[in-house]
Amino acid sequence: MKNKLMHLSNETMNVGFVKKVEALSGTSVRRCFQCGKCSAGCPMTAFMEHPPNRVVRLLQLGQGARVLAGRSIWYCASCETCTTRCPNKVNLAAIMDALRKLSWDADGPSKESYVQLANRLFIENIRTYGRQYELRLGAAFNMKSGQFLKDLMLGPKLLSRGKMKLFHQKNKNLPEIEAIFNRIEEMRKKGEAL
Amino acid sequence: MHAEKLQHDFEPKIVAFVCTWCTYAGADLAGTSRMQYPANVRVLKFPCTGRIDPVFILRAFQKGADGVLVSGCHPGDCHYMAGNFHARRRFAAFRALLGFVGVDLERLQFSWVSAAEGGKWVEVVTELTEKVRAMGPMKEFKALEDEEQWSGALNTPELREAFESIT
Amino acid sequence: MSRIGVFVCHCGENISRTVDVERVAKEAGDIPGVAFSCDYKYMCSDPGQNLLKKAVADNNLDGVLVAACSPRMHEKTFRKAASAAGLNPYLCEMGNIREHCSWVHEDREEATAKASDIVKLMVERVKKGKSLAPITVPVTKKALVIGGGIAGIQAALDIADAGHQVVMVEREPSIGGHMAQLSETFPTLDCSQCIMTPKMVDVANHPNITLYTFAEIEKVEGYIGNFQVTVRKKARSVDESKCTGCGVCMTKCPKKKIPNEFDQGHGMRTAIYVPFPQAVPNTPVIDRQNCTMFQSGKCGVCQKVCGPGAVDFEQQDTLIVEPVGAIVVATGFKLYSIERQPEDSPIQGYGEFGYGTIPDIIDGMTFERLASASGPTGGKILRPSDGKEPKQVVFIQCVGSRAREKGISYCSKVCCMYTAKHTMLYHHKVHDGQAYVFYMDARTPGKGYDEFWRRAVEEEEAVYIRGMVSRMYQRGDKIVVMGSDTLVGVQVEIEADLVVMATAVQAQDGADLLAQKLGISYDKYNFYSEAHAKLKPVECATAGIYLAGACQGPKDIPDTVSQASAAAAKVMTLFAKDQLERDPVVAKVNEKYCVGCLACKKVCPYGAVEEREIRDRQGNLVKVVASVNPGVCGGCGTCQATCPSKSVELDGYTDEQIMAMIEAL
Amino acid sequence: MTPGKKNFLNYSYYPGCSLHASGREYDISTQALFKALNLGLKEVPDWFCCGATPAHNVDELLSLSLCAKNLSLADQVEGDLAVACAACFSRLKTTQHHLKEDDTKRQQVETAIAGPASLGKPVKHILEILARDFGLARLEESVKKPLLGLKVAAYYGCLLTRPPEVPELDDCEDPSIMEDILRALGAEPVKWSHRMECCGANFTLSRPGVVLKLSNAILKSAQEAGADCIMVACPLCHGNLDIRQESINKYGTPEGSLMGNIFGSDYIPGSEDGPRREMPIFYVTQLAALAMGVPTDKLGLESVIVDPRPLLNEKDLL
Amino acid sequence: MNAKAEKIRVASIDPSYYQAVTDAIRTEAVKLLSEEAVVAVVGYLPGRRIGTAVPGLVTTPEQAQQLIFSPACVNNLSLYLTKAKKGVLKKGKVAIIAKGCDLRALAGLMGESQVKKEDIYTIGIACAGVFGANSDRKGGLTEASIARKCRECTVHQPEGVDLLVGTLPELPQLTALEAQELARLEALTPEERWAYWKEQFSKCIRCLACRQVCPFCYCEQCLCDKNRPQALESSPRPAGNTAWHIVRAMHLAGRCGGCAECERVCPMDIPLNLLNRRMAMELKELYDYEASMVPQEKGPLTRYQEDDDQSFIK
Repeated sequence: MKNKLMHLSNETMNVGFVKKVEALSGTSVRRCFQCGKCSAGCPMTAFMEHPPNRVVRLLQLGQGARVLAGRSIWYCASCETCTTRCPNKVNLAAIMDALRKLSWDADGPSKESYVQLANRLFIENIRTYGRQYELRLGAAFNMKSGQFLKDLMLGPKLLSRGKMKLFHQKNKNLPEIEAIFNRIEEMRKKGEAL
Repeated sequence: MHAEKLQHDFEPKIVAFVCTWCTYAGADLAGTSRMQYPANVRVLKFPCTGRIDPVFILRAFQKGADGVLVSGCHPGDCHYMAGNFHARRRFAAFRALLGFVGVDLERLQFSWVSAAEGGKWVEVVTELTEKVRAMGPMKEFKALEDEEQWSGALNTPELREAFESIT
Repeated sequence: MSRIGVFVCHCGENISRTVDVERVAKEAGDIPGVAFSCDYKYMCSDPGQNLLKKAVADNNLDGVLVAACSPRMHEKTFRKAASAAGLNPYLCEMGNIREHCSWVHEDREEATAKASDIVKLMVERVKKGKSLAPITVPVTKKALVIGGGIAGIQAALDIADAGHQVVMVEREPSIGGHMAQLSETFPTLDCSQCIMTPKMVDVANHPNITLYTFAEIEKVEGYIGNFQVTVRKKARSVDESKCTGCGVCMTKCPKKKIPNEFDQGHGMRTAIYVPFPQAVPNTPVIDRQNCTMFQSGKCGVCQKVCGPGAVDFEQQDTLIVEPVGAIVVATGFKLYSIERQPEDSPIQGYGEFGYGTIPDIIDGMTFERLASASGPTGGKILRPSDGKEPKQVVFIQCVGSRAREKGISYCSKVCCMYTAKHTMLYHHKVHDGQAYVFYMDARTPGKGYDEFWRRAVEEEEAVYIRGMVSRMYQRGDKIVVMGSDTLVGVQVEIEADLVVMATAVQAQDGADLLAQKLGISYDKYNFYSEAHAKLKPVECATAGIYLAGACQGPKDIPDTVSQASAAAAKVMTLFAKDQLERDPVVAKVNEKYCVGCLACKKVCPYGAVEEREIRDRQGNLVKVVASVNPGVCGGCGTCQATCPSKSVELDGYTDEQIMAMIEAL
Repeated sequence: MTPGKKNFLNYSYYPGCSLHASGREYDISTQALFKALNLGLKEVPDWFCCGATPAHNVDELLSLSLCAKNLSLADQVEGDLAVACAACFSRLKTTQHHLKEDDTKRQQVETAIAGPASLGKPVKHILEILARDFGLARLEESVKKPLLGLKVAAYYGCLLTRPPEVPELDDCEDPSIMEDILRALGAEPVKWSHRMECCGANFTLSRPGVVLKLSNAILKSAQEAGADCIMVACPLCHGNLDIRQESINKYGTPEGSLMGNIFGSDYIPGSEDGPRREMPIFYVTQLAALAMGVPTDKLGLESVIVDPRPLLNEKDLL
Repeated sequence: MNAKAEKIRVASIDPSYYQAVTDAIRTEAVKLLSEEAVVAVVGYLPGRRIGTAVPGLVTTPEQAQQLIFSPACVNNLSLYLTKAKKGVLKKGKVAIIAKGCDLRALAGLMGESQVKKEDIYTIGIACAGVFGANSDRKGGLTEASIARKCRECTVHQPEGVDLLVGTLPELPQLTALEAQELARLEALTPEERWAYWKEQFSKCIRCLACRQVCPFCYCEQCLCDKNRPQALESSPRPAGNTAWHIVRAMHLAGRCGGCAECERVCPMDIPLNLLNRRMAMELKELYDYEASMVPQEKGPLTRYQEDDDQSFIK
């Protein structure tokens, strides 16, 4: 995919996708002049097959599919270094957020999107418990991602030091949290929000 | 090929106040390019849109214009650096005022037409002419003029009463 | 009753094909005040013009309307003809029945009606027209050049060589500017001082040039041809008329450890000093902030050792008034600094590069001094922190430039070239060293420029890395440079001994204040604005003031010199006549009715409106009115549209003329 | 509490999920420190998760709505909102910033939380409260047991200062607030290079291998700079640097590689040597409370994985 | 007069407030005149009928004892520094009594170089409001008698004055009638608005009282009096009337301080301040400009910004 010939035409450039990314992230990809400062400072560049600047470049060319096919977006740590240093005020961290959302909405989970899986579970936790319940979060993630032994050694350590609780705390605002989730879903259904 | 000449019931009178450096030159370009547009427009040349006094627009309406166009250089292109910037504020205010006293602002068009935009000149003039043609004559100010002329007839009870009270 | 002549042109068939010119001429004859009307095949031809002249004479006409092509085409032609016939040229107008009528309409009836209307309108305009005489303004044939860098020097020498007097004002103790600091120049690598110092000496020796160094512009009054400039000559503490430039004072001065500005703070100087050995004038100046005598009253060694007795601790600033006719502004640039700036400053520093706290991260000008044979290291490339020869040098382009987020979005234009030059100089001096260049684009338009850059890459073995540096930090005695190569798509880390940043070119400090004194406009970066980006690139919108060099925008030496000579040519054009003549379409104030609200002054784009006091015979103030300086007025008429009582009027476009045209609609 | 007393400051308090779980010692020491400094701290009743990085990674609107709701809960308690966790701090501040700038978003959020977004309350990180509200001078005066001889690497991580327009805490590239506090406490901040590099907190669950690599670089840099320990102001940074330190120390070794293969996903083999010496990781509040003379059993020192007590004993600070 | 009963019936301003302001004005005026700090004080004197006041110029401490402040002090005194009484300023410094709305006019005049700040001494009044044009003045200032402009006044408390007198009494919340009327007109179609204004302007008798009373109509020759060229007809007929009021509103745009004196003096009750209010609203909306109580260098129509709104320009 990476080195495949790129046919450029109005049909193959998916401008609609880029517009969506821009709307979600509130930032323009056209501003980027490819200095590469984002990639230079990114702690995760080594893990990505498209370094951050190339992600923007591909978007400039309307090649959203190439971006989503790769793992780059799932390896962004949201550390905001790119956004902070960009000479053109391109909010790359927000672009990454937008790409992850669009990818997940369109394609669901994949091996590369473990992070998103963890994120989803994290959010599910909020909906169920109000606050994070780390034992369940860890366990559920390992189950769903099929890595049953991951971080197994840490569990007893944390439990013994009171850093992980076996039971969760009850939160009085749970109905309100549920309502927020529902209202957002409602708005999306009505097309009032992206 | 000549376009079929349409006959219209009403030919509006359009007055254009333009600056000499941009829009007048743009209209010249439309001419040298042999573009076609309705013959309703009468152009008055000014050095700059900054010179155009709102009173002129008012006067033009009073004197029978059905539509008025004010056009000058794009912001930043003013031959006099800032004349059009001042004009922009002046006309923004004047437009609001006319709107408030009930003038239909569709009859008053402002535009930036550069010396290179012969096409835009044609477009602006054509559009305004067609729009005003569809709206019909500008009756408001003409009606005021007409009301000034008292025929001498004592055709209302008030007039009669007033007349009799004098005599 | 007026006696207007109307001449309707056929323009071959260009007009007559769609406009019934005969009918137009006939209808024109029926307009009250029209004494003569006719049509003719080619009005602009000699017979046509003769027809006009004859008609004026025969019919005793007092105004002429030529209904033909656009006035932008032939207004001058017909006004000249009218003038030859004894009419005031401003009583001749044109009605545009070609570009605005015959060429854009096809229906003969409509076009003819419109042409008649145009004639009718324009006749009213001619009726209300006034005779106008060209405005003449006397010209003082002496020019002021502000700034003594290469731009100012070139402009001053050109004007002076043409035989005119020049006053040059330089803020620093010596002329020479930034070019005197450079080691070698691209693309020929000739020694900057070798070509610069002769010119500096020429300025000092030129009989037509008066040089004020260590001086600043205090005040500028007046207008084109007639400026009054007040120059503040700062107290030098050394009498220039007595000083022989022997330099004994400097050798004896006990304060020897003051960072030398000329060497970017890397060399040392004394408290009484000349900035550099070839300084012009070669007269020292006392840096009062650092002089023991001024700070504590004890010392005075320089005075004691000065044979001619030139040292004068009591010297005061002096103000000199110079009448000049034209001003060339050549104040140059300063370099952007990556240091931390106040939070509200529009320009921000580079925290990711350590805000200038890492000693071996230097800017390009410092590198010039390190590479210069007359510099603090005698031309050896030695890094500031420990004086060692750096073996790995990283150059970074576009530091500050093209960085919207730091507040500057423009390209500084010279950095690509001088960075390439730096890599060469480095390679020539440190044979076993390696130069790396982080660049975003290599911009090399210019004669021999791209070849020069390619030479740096191909022959001088500089490694160019296309990408920007994200962060730099000190690790041991190395500087870790974290960059990326966007062409490969990998991160790059270099442990550098020295980093040279090509920092942005910015307008000089105080450029905005000088602009306010001069009444010229400047952009948001404080670069001075030219009157027209393409056609008036050296003129300011304010008449009589011209721009040269980097004060208008980043520029290299050849461009600077070209612009300086162009500015000089503009000055010479102005000085070629004793009187300045200009179009009389200017505003005039009716002082009887003006109440001095000065709205006109507020809107005037030219600053042509002044306040004028009207006094009675006893000298009591009657009132203050606005007054338009015809030498400065540009003729836009914004003042008239703004004046509530219409007490200011633009000649050639009076309310009376315009109202008459509207009435005739 | 004595509300009438001069200079008495009251805060509402949003601890965040971690402080009630893996970062409990941060909570314990924060409470102890505020008490010692005579600062009021009242927990927002029934606050819930801010959504942290996962929420905005998945769904920005949800993230903003959760924070907005929490902000309006915080309005019930008097005083500026004190936040200890850098992630919560960043999310709450980002929400205020975005909703102030963007009317459309604000309207959407207000629909989601069925009420007005409350954006007026100042949200302050503990660091800000110590260095600005309480003040460095007063902090220095209040020290009972200066942390003399303790060389500390102050670790900021990502979210305390980035992106520049949101946290308004300090310079985004060259902050000094943590070092200033350390100096006030009598400790010696070391100059080091990785104080603002990312620890990879976002991957702690999903890709521990990433965390190992990034955190390794941080620990290594601190150790090279001669630090005895690291000070953090975020439970997530702490979690990575402390809980995973044992694995990090094995990073790059055959043992570590084997562990990675069994227990972690995508282990990236590296050649870097992990730091061999254990580095205790302190919360800013632990060190501050220690300097204020809070009894050592109230600092939650026993809860951390890398036991700091040997170091403190060595420096005679216990 | 049964003040108590009156108070109970309608919310009204406590008369002791006016007495306090009057006393403060007198004390200051006497002091200024006896110390010769000023040559005259422009203020209000009691009118011949009870419950009225007239503008007056006092030059001695004795006369100064006559100065008053009451809800009948409707006039905008800044007028007296420009037109007929302009000569006074030449004799020396003059003190002037100014309500918030008058102060905006004074500030405007300073910005237009008609009055110099150093030539005058401003005594600002914390003003609770004044009587409307045709109101019943017997019962003190009540909701029924307060001027329409005062109902939505934003400048009760003057700023930047040399001396501030009076403490504002508690002010009742009043409905903003003028804003309501503006909103009503805005909601009409252009034809309906035209009909409304045509009716209003047709009443005009061109007495030019509006011009006479306006502090900003200080031109020595008004555009409407000019006949070469004649920009607008000067006789009181519909076309000329309409043009006159449009031109006047345009000339006041960005300058009017909102004292609404034009509307007060209009014998035909044309709601002239609506035009000025509408222009002020527009300029606030477009350029964030509001008439200020402190002088500004340039008004909204004598300056510009490069990124001004131009959505109306094609």
